[in-house]
Amino acid sequence: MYTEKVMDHFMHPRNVGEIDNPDGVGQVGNPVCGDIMKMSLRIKDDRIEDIKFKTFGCGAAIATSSMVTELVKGKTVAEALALNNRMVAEALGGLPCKKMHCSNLAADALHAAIADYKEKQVQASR
Amino acid sequence: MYTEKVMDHFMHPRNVGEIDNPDGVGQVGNPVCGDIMKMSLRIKDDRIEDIKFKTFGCGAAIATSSMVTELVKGKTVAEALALNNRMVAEALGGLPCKKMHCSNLAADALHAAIADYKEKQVQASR
Amino acid sequence: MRNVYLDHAATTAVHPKVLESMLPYLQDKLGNPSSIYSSGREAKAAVETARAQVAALINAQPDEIIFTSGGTEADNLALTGVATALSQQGRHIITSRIEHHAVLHTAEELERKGFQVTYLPVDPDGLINPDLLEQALTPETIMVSIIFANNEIGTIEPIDRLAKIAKKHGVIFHTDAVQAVGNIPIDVEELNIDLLSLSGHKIYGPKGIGALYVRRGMNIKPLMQGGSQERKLRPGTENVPGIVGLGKAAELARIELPARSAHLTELRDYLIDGVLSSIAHVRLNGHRTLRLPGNANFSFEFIEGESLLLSLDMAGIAASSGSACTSGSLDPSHVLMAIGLSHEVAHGSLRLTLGRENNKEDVDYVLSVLPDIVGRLRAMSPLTPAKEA
Amino acid sequence: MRNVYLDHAATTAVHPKVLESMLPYLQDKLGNPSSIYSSGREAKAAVETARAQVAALINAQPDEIIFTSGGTEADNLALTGVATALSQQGRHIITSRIEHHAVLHTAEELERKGFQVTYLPVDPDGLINPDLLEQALTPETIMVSIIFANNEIGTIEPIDRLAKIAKKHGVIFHTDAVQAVGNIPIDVEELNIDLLSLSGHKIYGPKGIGALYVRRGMNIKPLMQGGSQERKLRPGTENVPGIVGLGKAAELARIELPARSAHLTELRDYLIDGVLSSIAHVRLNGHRTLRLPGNANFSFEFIEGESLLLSLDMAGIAASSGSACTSGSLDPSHVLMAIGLSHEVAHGSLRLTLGRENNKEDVDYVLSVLPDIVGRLRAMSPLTPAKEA
Ligand SMILES: Cc1ncc(COP(=O)(O)O)c(C=O)c1O
Ligand SMILES: Cc1ncc(COP(=O)(O)O)c(C=O)c1O
Repeated sequence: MYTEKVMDHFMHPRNVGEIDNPDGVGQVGNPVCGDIMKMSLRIKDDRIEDIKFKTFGCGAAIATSSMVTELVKGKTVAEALALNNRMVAEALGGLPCKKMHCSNLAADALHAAIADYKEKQVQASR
Repeated sequence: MYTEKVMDHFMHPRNVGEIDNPDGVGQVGNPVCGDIMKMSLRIKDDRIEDIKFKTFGCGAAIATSSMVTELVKGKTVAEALALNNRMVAEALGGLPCKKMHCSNLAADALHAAIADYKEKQVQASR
Repeated sequence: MRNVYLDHAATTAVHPKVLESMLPYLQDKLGNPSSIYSSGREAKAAVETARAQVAALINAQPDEIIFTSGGTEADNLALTGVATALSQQGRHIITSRIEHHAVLHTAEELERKGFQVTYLPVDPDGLINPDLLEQALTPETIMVSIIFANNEIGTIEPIDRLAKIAKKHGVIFHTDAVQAVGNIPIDVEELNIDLLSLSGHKIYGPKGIGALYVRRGMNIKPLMQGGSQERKLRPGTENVPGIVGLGKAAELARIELPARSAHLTELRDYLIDGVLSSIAHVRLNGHRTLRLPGNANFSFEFIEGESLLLSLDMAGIAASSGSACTSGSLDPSHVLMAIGLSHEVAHGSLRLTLGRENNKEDVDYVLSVLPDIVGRLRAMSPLTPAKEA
Repeated sequence: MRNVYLDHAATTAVHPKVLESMLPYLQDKLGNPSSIYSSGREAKAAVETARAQVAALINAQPDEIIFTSGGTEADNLALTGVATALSQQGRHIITSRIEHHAVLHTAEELERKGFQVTYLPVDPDGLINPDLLEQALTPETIMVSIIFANNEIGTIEPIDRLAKIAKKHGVIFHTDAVQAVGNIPIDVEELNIDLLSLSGHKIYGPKGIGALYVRRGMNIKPLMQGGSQERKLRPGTENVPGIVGLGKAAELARIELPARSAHLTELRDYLIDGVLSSIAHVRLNGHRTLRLPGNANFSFEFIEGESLLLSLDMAGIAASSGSACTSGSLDPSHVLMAIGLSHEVAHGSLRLTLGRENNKEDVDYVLSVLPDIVGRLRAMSPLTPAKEA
């Protein structure tokens, strides 16, 4: 059902956890649908210095979360914003059809965290 | 499907054929339904001295015809008239349900032959 | 006594390689294909392999194959499923007078539900005239269902021309190919077939499994409700061993088709020639050449089919008849009536259907016992003319 | 790695004796039971033996058993067949919210066809209150269909009381006993059951075969049209090996029932106690004692079922979940919702169903790996309270 890469990220997820005093936090999904993803970021000089996730959801949800953290760590905020869910699925060697829509939300969680970071910056600069 | 007795009468039918110059002949059934039975009789002193049959039909039709000839040979006309299809089936150790009505006409053929015999007697006595 | 099985149109023996393919799924491989753990995924993969094997036999795509419990269910699903889905577009269906009961009785049931059904007649050889189909089509027609090759008389219909006519008029074309599949080449693309029924146990596969080919994009409703197996068209836990067996049977049929067909055609012609030349008052039912490789169907005048079958059985020969007596109904086969036989002649029919295990010695054996059996029954029959008895 | 199969409610392995009984019919015994020659009659006799074996398991008469292609078809035949036959008498049907999809979706389809359906609720343990059935009955009610024991949470319904109420009101009573048959004693006479569905592959029999018990004299219409097999209630060439296998499975189930049930109950209680005592934030779904001998169903808070199944699979354990992610639908199991679980808790459900091959070591193995798996997933979950992670 899942590719080896998906299974690898599911069994050995990268960057699980929460960052203390994060620069941005984003959460998407809801328990009714069975998937919740939470990303927290530390950003320095417009780069993602650290990123961690927590996920409630199926194997695909956990693997996409893990993959997103790997893909964007060290990247600029702009580069991170360019990442979308389809690219995450591709990086994992593909996802089963029925998982493409329900569980592939990790890029959304990342974007939500970046939005939170930008909001905080605006507030701080006031 | 069939009892041993039915199969015996089917494979070794008694009294197959036609009597020359019979005292009575009866035929029942029709080709549309798939069964035709013809009985011919020689009667002497109100007794069935000889009886022969010809049958177009399934195994049950042939076996019941054969059994009827055995049951009534040597019997009086009155005794022969008392025979009915149910008794023939019983003498064969039973017939499958679906054969009870369509193929169990041998007693009817016998009765038709006896009716023919009586008619001929009435005409002869005129 | 020799035992000769000549009822392959009724059912065939499971091919040893088919059984071999099924055994693991009857023994230790027990996953439910809908489950996500390893054995479930393995079962799923086996089902998908079988789907591709069945598809390949008729040049379809794997996702166009829906597994059912047999030919009957495939026919019911095709007719009822399309009629229900398209009832807003029209309520007229065209079929033939020589369909298997699975199609015929389903069409009658649809009539009771308010559909109109035209039953095309056939000529004395059992062939449907494509012009009659052309004439029968109306703007209300939503579906045409014609048997590919008849199960009793073996006649192969001009499916290419019939399906082309349906296509020209934008009407769905279904064919009951239960007897044809595996015996003659079928290419659903080339033939413009939209739906096709097939059954495992007619092609040396297991009983209780069949398939409906459903062209992509077809609008069709399921017959049953339940789980979402088979793309929601056929609920119920998949019959994994049955499906795997059907797949293997389809693969073998595809590979062996030319050889099987040549072998059967040769035996069939030898049998037909032998019977016609050794027994008088006999007629061959069905078309002489446009017929299934393994099918021979005769009518023996003056005698009745069941007594013939019983006598053959005593001689170790398994066969079939269109006689009413064997079916438990009062009428002889509707197919034999449709080709214009009288009741008596229809009652005296005998179907001998050859299969891959049969050989020339089997046919010789039949030819050695049949004349005596027919003679014996004719001697007993009141219908036999005096000079023949 | 140890392999532990704990998904017997999804499908069971064919019992070796069942396979043994089927093999002759998959090898050389090839008759079609409708044929009159010897091998056909032999096949017919084998089918009738199986019919008696199935009947004996539920104290029915052999002629009250109709073979189908599985539990799904039996359910569809029961509901649609009775509704169609009795639609003149009334158009109201009562069922429950925790039926299998084969009943639930058929009921919904009947609603689309103009029937009214009442779906009885259940209490938090999954039990139906017979008083609610009494209240739901109207003069229009023609049929009640209640699952005997639920396939997800294992709760056994008070069928005796429910069926008695239906009988008192002269209403047909059907029960989907696919999970109950063979696991708990069932006597259709004593319980006043009119129709009962069962499936082969849930009782160590083959897939693709099931049966519907239909009380004598019942008015019911077939689902499919075709040949006149199964007293005209189920057309199609009989799946002889499947039927023979189901018969054997039923016989074994009847003989071994007390032993199987005792064995499973002991293992189940050991498993339930072990999980509840070693893992926090866990709830047992379904009634604690009125449950199938082999069923355990838990909800683990803060985690999702599919990730749990995947992790168990990596540890060699095959199980099932009511999580939406495994079914491909967006909603979690309707059964878990019906007993009042929140979406999160329903998503975190795990069903472990034991079978005859399982032993205490299997349960010990599960108990040894499950806490770590749950702990690991909880550590990853944003829903886990900080103090638990
Ligand atoms: C032409 C045709 N259609 C349909 C069927 C029904 O197939 P099954 O018996 O597998 O349901 C048969 C066989 O009996 C057949 O010969
Ligand atoms: C309670 C219940 N009813 C019906 C079914 C359907 O049975 P089958 O999959 O054999 O069609 C199942 C099993 O999936 C079940 O558990």
